[in-house]
Amino acid sequence: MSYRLATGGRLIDRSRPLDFTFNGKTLRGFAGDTLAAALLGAGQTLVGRSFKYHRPRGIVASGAEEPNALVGMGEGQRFEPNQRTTTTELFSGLKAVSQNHWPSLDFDIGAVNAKLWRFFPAGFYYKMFIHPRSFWKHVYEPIVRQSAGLGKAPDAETRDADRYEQFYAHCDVLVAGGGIAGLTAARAAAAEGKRVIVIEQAAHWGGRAVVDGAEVEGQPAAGWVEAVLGDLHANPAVTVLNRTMAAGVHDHGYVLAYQRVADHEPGADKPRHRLWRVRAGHVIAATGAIERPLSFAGNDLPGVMLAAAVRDYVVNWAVSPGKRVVVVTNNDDAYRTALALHAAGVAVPVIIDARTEPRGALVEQARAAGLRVADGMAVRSVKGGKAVTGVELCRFDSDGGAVAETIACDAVAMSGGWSPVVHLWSHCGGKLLWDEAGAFFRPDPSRPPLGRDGQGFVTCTGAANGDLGDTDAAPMMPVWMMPAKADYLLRAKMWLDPQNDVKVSDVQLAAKEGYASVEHTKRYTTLGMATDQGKLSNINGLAILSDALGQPIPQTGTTTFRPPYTPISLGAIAGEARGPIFQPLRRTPMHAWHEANGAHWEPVGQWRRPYCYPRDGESHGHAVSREITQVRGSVGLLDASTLGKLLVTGPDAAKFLDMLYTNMMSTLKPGKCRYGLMCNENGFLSDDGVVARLDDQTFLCHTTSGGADRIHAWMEDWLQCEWWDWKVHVVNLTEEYAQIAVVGPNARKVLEKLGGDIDLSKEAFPFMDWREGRLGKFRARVFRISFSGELSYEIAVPASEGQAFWDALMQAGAEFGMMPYGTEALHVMRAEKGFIMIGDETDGTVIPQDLGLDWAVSKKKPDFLGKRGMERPAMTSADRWKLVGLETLDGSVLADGALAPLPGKNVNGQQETQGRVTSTYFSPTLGRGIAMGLVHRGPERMGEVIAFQTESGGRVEARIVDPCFYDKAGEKQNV
Amino acid sequence: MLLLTCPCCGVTAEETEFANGGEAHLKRFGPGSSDADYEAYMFNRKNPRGVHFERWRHAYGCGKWFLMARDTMTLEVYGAYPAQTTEPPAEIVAKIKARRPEWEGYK
Amino acid sequence: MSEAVSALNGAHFAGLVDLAEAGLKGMVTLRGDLSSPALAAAVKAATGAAVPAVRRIEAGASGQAAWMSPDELLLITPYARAGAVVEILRRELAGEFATAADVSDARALFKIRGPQARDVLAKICPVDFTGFAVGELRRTRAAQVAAALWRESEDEWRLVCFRSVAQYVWDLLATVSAPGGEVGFYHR
Amino acid sequence: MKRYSVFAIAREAMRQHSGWDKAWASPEPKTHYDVVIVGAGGHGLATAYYLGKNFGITNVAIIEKGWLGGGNTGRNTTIIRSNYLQDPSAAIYEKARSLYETLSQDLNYNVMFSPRGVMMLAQTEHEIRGYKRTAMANALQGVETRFITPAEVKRIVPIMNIDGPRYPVLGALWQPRGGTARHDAVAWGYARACSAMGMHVIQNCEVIGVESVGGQVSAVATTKGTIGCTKLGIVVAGHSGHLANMAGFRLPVESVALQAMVSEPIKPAMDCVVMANTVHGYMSQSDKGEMVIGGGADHFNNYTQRGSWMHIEETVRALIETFPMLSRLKMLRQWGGIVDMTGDRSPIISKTPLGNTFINCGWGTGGFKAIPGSGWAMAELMAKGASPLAEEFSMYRFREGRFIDESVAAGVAH
Ligand SMILES: Cc1cc2nc3c(=O)[nH]c(=O)nc-3n(C[C@H](O)[C@H](O)[C@H](O)COP(=O)(O)OP(=O)(O)OC[C@H]3O[C@@H](n4cnc5c(N)ncnc54)[C@H](O)[C@@H]3O)c2cc1C
Ligand SMILES: NC(=O)c1ccc[n+]([C@@H]2O[C@H](COP(=O)([O-])OP(=O)(O)OC[C@H]3O[C@@H](n4cnc5c(N)ncnc54)[C@H](O)[C@@H]3O)[C@@H](O)[C@H]2O)c1
Ligand SMILES: Cc1cc2nc3c(=O)[nH]c(=O)nc-3n(C[C@H](O)[C@H](O)[C@H](O)COP(=O)(O)O)c2cc1C
Ligand SMILES: [Zn+2]
Repeated sequence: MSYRLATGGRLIDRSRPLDFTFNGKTLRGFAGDTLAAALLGAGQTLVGRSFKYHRPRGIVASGAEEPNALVGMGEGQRFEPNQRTTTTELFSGLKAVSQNHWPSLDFDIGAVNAKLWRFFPAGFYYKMFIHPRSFWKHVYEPIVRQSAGLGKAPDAETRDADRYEQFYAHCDVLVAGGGIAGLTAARAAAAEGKRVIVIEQAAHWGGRAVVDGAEVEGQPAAGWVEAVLGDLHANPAVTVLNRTMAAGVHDHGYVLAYQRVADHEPGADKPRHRLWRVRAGHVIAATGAIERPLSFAGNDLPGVMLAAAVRDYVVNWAVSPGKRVVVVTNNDDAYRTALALHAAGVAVPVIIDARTEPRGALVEQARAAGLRVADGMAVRSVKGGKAVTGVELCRFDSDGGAVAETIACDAVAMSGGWSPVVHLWSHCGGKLLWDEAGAFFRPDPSRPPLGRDGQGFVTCTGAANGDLGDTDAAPMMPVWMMPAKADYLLRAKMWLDPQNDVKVSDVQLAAKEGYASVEHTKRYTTLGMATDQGKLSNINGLAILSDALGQPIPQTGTTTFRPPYTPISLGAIAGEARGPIFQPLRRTPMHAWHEANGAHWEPVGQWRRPYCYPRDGESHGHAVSREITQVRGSVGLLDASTLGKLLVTGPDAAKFLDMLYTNMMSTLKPGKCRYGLMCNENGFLSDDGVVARLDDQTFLCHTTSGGADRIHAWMEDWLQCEWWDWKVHVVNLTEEYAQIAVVGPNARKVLEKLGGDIDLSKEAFPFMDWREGRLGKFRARVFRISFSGELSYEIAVPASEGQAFWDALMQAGAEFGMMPYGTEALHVMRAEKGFIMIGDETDGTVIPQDLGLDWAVSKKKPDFLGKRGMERPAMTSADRWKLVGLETLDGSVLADGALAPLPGKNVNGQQETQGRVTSTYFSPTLGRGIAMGLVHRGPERMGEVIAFQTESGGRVEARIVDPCFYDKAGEKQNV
Repeated sequence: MLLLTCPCCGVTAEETEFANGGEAHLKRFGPGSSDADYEAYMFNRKNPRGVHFERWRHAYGCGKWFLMARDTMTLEVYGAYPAQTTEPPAEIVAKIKARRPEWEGYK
Repeated sequence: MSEAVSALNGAHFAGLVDLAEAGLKGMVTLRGDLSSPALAAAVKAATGAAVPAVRRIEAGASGQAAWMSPDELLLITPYARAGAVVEILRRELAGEFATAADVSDARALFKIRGPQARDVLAKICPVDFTGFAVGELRRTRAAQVAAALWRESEDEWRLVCFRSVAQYVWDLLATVSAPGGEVGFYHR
Repeated sequence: MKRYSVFAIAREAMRQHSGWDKAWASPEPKTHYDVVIVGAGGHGLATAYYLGKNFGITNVAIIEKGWLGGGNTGRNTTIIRSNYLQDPSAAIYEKARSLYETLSQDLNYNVMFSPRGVMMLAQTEHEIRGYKRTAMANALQGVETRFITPAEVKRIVPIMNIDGPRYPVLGALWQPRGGTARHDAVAWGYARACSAMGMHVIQNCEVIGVESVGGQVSAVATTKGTIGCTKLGIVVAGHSGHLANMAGFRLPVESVALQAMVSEPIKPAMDCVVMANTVHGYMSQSDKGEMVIGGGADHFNNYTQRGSWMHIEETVRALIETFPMLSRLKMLRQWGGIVDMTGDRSPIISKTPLGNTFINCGWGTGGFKAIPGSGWAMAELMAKGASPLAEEFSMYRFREGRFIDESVAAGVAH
């Protein structure tokens, strides 16, 4: 069992014990511990269960590569599943629970899967559960789902208590990795006067060298690190960040760095994570190397750990994984672990070395220290259940049939060699070379990831570049399986991917079944798809695959390295954008008034517009009816500020608008307004609105609320890219004005009450004219236009005066019962008049002619945008569906989107149809349902009765009528 | 995440400040054009694997459109130039030729 | 006119930086040939400022002139003068192909003050602030909306956005300047 | 081909799984085939499969430049639904969905089709009307969908925040028999079945040229030599423009990167697929437990299989707003695929200007769900020269102005 050593531990502060809980049990660690170190120090070697077989799992590694030791952390608003204990800094009160077991970590029912392992080889799902058909969804899949998954889902109704943010930084050189290589690179770049950011994922600097007591430039690594860091900190052009991981290298030098600002001090008033979005001229990946496990039977038992991790625990945290630790290796580095354990007083009964007669300096040191080296030997099998009890040895070069010796121990430290961390090199397409001597992939300097100038923009250095620094070491010997000729039963107990339970036998089966591409093997077996993304398992797996296919490893190649390097919180990805600032909310100058006056909101793009203003106890439907009745009977106000207002001006403005609108704008007289349509080049309607000619060279074009920015960009596109010699300026004045529609028979009286210098009389200011002047004390531009069929003025005043103007209108209108109305009343009233609405009658497939708007499509103009498109056969066909009014015979309201079915079926067995409803409302004015729709040859069929679908699946009959239901003669608006 | 330099204002900014407008140097075919010309103008695209001439707008910056040559396989940017041109400038073509000898050229 | 109110009515907030909405400002969009002497004279007459170089803002006796685009300036004056500025420009540029439009009410202007200003702005703007000089201007993005910002003095910045998103930008700035979020990238 | 079953597993378990066959053969190419299909993605393989199954045409090679299923078929978010608005779309997607129902049995390969339901949230009035319109259309098209209330939404997906302050959920279009399938298994199952019919699935073989005689295709040049064919089917998704170029024509198609990501796995939290189009995000939970999340498409031509980061941010923001519990989950992996977008965002299954050459492309962000139906129609088109399901998806529809636009109303293309 693991335990805390009495002395040592370079990172812990024994004077600051910290209490934490694991599965409810209170344990004690020290300041400076990781959670993993604290668990091991407290003797907790069993920390979780594996994915598929629910096998007992212990801590394997000491850093980001850890596959097993994941826990649920925190509670309530701070609960987080799958937290990696090896990178979690201990704090007082930390609460952790183990995962993926029921009912308990020690006794897990799911572990029967492990007993049935023979029935669950790679890909077994694809071969099973095929019959009976419905069983997959209802019986098998629920079981598969329940037993898979790892951590518990956070509670759905609680909200994350933490905040997150992001930061944009720019630099010449970004150095990822704070080991000797990274610090050296940062120092060099800084010396050249570069702007440098150097980041280290861990809390501590120095990487491996400080643990291993190496010397750098003639001084102990720790001192060197401190000195270099001091210099870097002092340099204003250098930014030094620990607890910050380079998560992904993206195109053109964009690097995401994930800073864990406050994970180690939860509750602090700080952002929990900060996502750095760094734009770097060059990226130096000094990300070190990761040790590989060895594949021997039982290598997944709690207590079997990476040799360097064991060393980390001993040196950094004064924790030993056991009292008797067997070391097994194929290289010299693991001898450092043996020596470190020995120095700490831990028994190392044997160093099992697959090599015959290894002789490096470290080997000699170990021998000199009296440690036994069993060379040419292998671990045949690890004994134990939830903990290691011993190892069986056999000849490395055997099939493992004969057990040479059994050695009692409670932990195993293994090393299969090292693999450079080439992720950051690879994210953007950097290619790799196979290094025979080290048996690893390293960056191929001739094929780097290319930046925007076509040059390589990532460099690897140090161990990440394959420079492991052990110059006087004996050569390592590639070992992909132990013993070399292990039989099936052993291979079926050799774990490659301990989290996802992928074994050597699984990869071999995949190869046998033809899943020969490494990508197929990965997907068939799930090798490397777990939360550690195969940091430990991938190289071993593809070596096994290569062997099974009888091809060299480089021919097999690797799977694709994808960001992030280790998982990053979704909270950090969303950053500050949540709640009120999740998305911009656009507000008109009267927004606050609407809010205060009970508006029920409707999102319109990023705006929010009042749908209606329900009063106490009133339903939305009632409110809408009340608003309409008031407008039709007296007067009402609409906030129309969201409408687009584009100033189009210049000598060629008229010519330009003739190209943009389907109708003729050049003939419009100053002082007048005209309704216009815009189409895209396919001929489909894209926007509509009223154009006012301000003077000879100047037009004010109104667009729909959603259209303002789109149409502005559309205009600029044509002016800049097609007709660049035309003299036209466009200025977007949408937000300059608050625009208010004063609508109803009493509209004129209300405005006249305000006073001012505009003659509002019918004669002086006829329909479709506009005037500029003063209304009361307000500077106003008044348009006599109507979307409701009533006497109506739309008035633009400077936005800053919008609220005051609104107030003045409310006050002036009080005697007429003045009230605001919302978008729904607007819609119903326009439908009563048979006016189309972009987005209702149009949907991107409708041309003006479909809507009976032929009158607004110029026959005279030789060209306008959309004209060519409208000439295509499908557009001119007499069989198009065209706009009509629809009146149900029973007065009911037609359903939204209802179609008019025909008896027959088409070739694909679908019911034929002859029309559809585009807008449908209850009209309080007429006391019945009214609708508009597109009907096959509709206008030719006036008076005909056709049936439409109802919501409940029935049919209702409706008569085809003129779309104008109200005041067809226009007597109400032209007063 | 591209990093682009706007030739109109000189700002080098990330992709999020720009908007792409598709293939450059399309010749508009309006009323009176043949079906084939109109179809080609409206829909058919080179969509090349390799050198691509395209339109960009500095939407969150100076608002101007410009044209750019970029490689769709490597994302290398060969250069940007004004929108008010009907074919790529010679120096950009030369630069691409130098970088991509196998490129068949601008047609 | 006394009833005119700016988008946030001069709001204030103190966090990592001092935030203030600048209140009503006169702003005029001027489009035209920025290299023409007539335009230079008009800008001078309207604001006293020279035509700014690309991505610069110039101050004059009665206003500032900010470069927005190769054919566009934004002139900033006291609110009450905006109408007059438009008149001057129209008069001076009569016969030229140029456009002046009052946009005072279409925008909101924020002051961001303090040594950590760049550290706060860099949380929401994808801008390299190293070497960003006093008098320099950049149109960019503030999180999800368009904005223009310039450096008024060493520790003082201005940010303009559209009026409709003033509250959003305000909430955004206030959120990212909350204490505890010190970055120390620009300001150590 | 040895059949897969629980008994086969039991038998093999007793003999160390030594008796399994190769799922598919890896033959050397012959000099000529009746039909060559370029692209061993889902659509290419399904085309071949139905050529054999429905028309007895088995002298077929499926030529794949990489590993089969490694294109978009192997990297999509696996959403299967057929609640499309336009008749031609609803017809082919519903055909596909109904074939998915029995695909595991048909192929004797468990593709894990899981009709767990697909929910498309309505968060604006406009979306409500759009989805109601779709529901009405579906009722006549034989597609089972329903517009459901916010309360039903919450009952089906308890982890959703339906009262989001910004875009409260106002209802949803619900297709109870939409769902997901195991994407890789679809490609593998078809490949195995094709191989069993004697077809050649040729991997690591790139088509680099198309040869013709008298306006009719005669062969394809490949990295493994020239391979003759009587008929050619081009089914290469993002690379369609490139292949069309080889065959001498242009397509109304552009290739852009579309991204996806997965979270770390958690215990089951959500059983159905949710799509939220107003805020741009969609998500389901796989059987392994990870949240499978779809991101947005880039707006520029791109063949790198890497997309721009901002789309991931946009999607994650949207999903946290909809599912607040996601905030404390972690993103495990992100990736991209190259999707082929047409002018109206609907696919192309069509004859081409080159004789005896057919193209199936333009599935863009949403063709996984169509695989069986598309293969069925394409096979019919190639075998008989016409297919009712493919009729409206001709590449010539753009010229004529007969778009099949699914993005109208509140609909989405994928
Ligand atoms: C991120 C993402 C998410 C998606 N989500 C969904 C979803 O949820 N639901 C849905 O229905 N759809 C989705 N899609 C779309 C779906 O994946 C595709 O429409 C579908 O997989 C296309 O299948 P395919 O067979 O046509 O193409 P692919 O699977 O891409 O196959 C084409 C094959 O052609 C090969 N090829 C190309 N060029 C050559 C050549 N010259 N010679 C030989 N072979 C060649 C390629 O290597 C590839 O294997 C998504 C796509 C992506 C990228
Ligand atoms: N003997 C061996 O086999 C062996 C193996 C490896 C290293 N070494 C020794 O280690 C030293 C090599 O130094 P080095 O600096 O190249 O490697 P290193 O392992 O010492 O340092 C790499 C650093 O990068 C950090 N890192 C990794 N990925 C990161 C990411 N995505 N973002 C941020 N930080 C990240 C790690 O936490 C680590 O601190 C030498 O002393 C060498 O001799 C020896
Ligand atoms: C539905 C689905 C689920 C996935 N689940 C995982 C997963 O659990 N773990 C993982 O590492 N990758 C997962 N992936 C991503 C793949 O590893 C891979 O990134 C993707 O198929 C694209 O291939 P590439 O990255 O090799 O280019 C998943 C992909 C899909 C389409
Ligand atoms: Zn610019």
